[in-house]
Amino acid sequence: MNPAPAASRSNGVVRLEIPAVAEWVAVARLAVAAVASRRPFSVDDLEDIKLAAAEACTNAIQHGPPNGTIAITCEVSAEGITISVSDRGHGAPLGTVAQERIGDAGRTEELGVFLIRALMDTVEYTSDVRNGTQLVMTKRISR
Amino acid sequence: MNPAPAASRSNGVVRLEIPAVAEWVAVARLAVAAVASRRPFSVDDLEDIKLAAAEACTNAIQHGPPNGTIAITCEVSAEGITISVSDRGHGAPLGTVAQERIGDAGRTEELGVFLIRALMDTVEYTSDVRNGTQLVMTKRISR
Amino acid sequence: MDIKVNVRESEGDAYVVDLAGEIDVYTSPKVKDAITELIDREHYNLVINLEKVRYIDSTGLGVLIGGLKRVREHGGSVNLVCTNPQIKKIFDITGLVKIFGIFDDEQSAMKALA
Amino acid sequence: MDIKVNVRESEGDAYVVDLAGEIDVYTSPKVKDAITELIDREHYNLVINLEKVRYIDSTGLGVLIGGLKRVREHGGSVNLVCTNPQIKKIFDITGLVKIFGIFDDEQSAMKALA
Ligand SMILES: Nc1ncnc2c1ncn2[C@@H]1O[C@H](COP(=O)(O)OP(=O)(O)O)[C@@H](O)[C@H]1O
Ligand SMILES: Nc1ncnc2c1ncn2[C@@H]1O[C@H](COP(=O)(O)OP(=O)(O)O)[C@@H](O)[C@H]1O
Repeated sequence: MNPAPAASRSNGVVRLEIPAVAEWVAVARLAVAAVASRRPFSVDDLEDIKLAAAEACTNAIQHGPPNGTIAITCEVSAEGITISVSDRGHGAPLGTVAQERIGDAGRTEELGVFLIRALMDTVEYTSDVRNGTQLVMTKRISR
Repeated sequence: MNPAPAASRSNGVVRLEIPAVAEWVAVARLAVAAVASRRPFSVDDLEDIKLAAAEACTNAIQHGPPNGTIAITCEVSAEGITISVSDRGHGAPLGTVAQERIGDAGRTEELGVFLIRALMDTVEYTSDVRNGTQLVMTKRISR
Repeated sequence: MDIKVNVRESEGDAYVVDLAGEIDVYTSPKVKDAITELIDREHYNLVINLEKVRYIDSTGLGVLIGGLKRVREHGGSVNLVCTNPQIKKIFDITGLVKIFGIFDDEQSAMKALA
Repeated sequence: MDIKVNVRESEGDAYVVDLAGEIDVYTSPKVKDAITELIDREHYNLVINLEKVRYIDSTGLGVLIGGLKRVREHGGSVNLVCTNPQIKKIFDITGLVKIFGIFDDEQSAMKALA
């Protein structure tokens, strides 16, 4: 937690804002993957991060307010990446969603949040009327 | 200039903010290229847009204030793309830079602004002490 | 960042849907349309070839699941061809491997339909 | 989004610098270091192979120009191998085609050094 030496790589914060429209999700996932690929994540982890970010954007489009925008913030450090995805919607009782395990029949509903939880190391939803819905998720660089 | 029919593709605005640090320019150029690739630009035009956006970021890093951020806005329409790249620096007498043609010896200096002007359809610099330096450039979809 | 969809008839009333590219919230309606059209024309034995698919999200999975549910009502089935390890992983994580037949090549997927 | 640099000795005191990847404001210092080191060791006849370079920006061009200027002071030269049409276009637009020898393959670039 000491400040990094001046010559080390910056712990960069990259912000992105896209219209909450299906067409732009591809831009968000490519940008997030590009940010993550500046750190030594495995190819597998990069794909996980890309998909999780895309699922979060898709949810913001499908469950957030119409004609809105989605704000995505990526912060990288030596440990990994933290991605936050926010919309201006009122959210939903997200605390309990998609926590269950897969039954014998496999999973066919609420796959989005389920995938996010499966692919990332930590996932936290906050949602209130004033600030909208925010999903903060992290992925650690594995060594 | 009439409003687009509701079912048509959105004239999207995508905003990106990166630290003014060399490492992050690749993220900006990939994101800008991803935005542009949602419209029917030729592969050649996409490469031009990508390089012009990157040159603008590189200049913001090399000539803008240290430890700053770069704000990039992309707006697409049926006609093409408008990209703005801003830093918080005081700028320079940019109006006259890199307007000259290539001499017999080829060009070896101020290649950045020269390339931006050569690759894009319109390029406009504004620069003042209050708002920093902003470059707005456009590329039309050729038919 | 786009999807190509190609539908072709195969042996014994089976149909193959070739997909190439990325299946996401923007492109999956195109995939859905192709599958829906086949089912509306009463073709219930489908092979969906994902060999050239580089990316699939939950909306893409949802389209495949929706197709499977509909053909099953008519005693049909959907078999997938999938070799990309990242995409296989998604079917694993979600447990969808238990629902779909997933095969390494079209021939096996076809044979298993019968 | 990165650059690979490989330096190897070739015929008649010439050196080849193989570059692969993207040359931009972040990666060009690595290219500059390799070229500077060769020149510091008094090697003034260089072939820089850009066949596997997918992208170059003005800082990359600046590094190549800087290298050329230095070797010329010693009667040397820098020949480039470049086949990517997008990159060739950048050399065209900037008029750098008039300054560098640009060749379609290493053999020709090497031959022209002599
Ligand atoms: N950004 C969001 N805003 C509001 N509700 C959300 C958001 N993201 C997820 N949810 C809620 O979580 C549920 C599960 O989401 P998901 O797993 O993607 O499945 P689906 O979208 O298919 O219902 C959604 O139905 C919705 O109620
Ligand atoms: N964002 C900017 N802020 C301040 N000055 C700039 C900016 N972009 C370009 N310039 C000015 O324009 C000149 C030409 O830029 P460029 O063509 O990239 O060449 P170089 O950076 O190698 O000097 C720079 O030297 C600088 O004075």
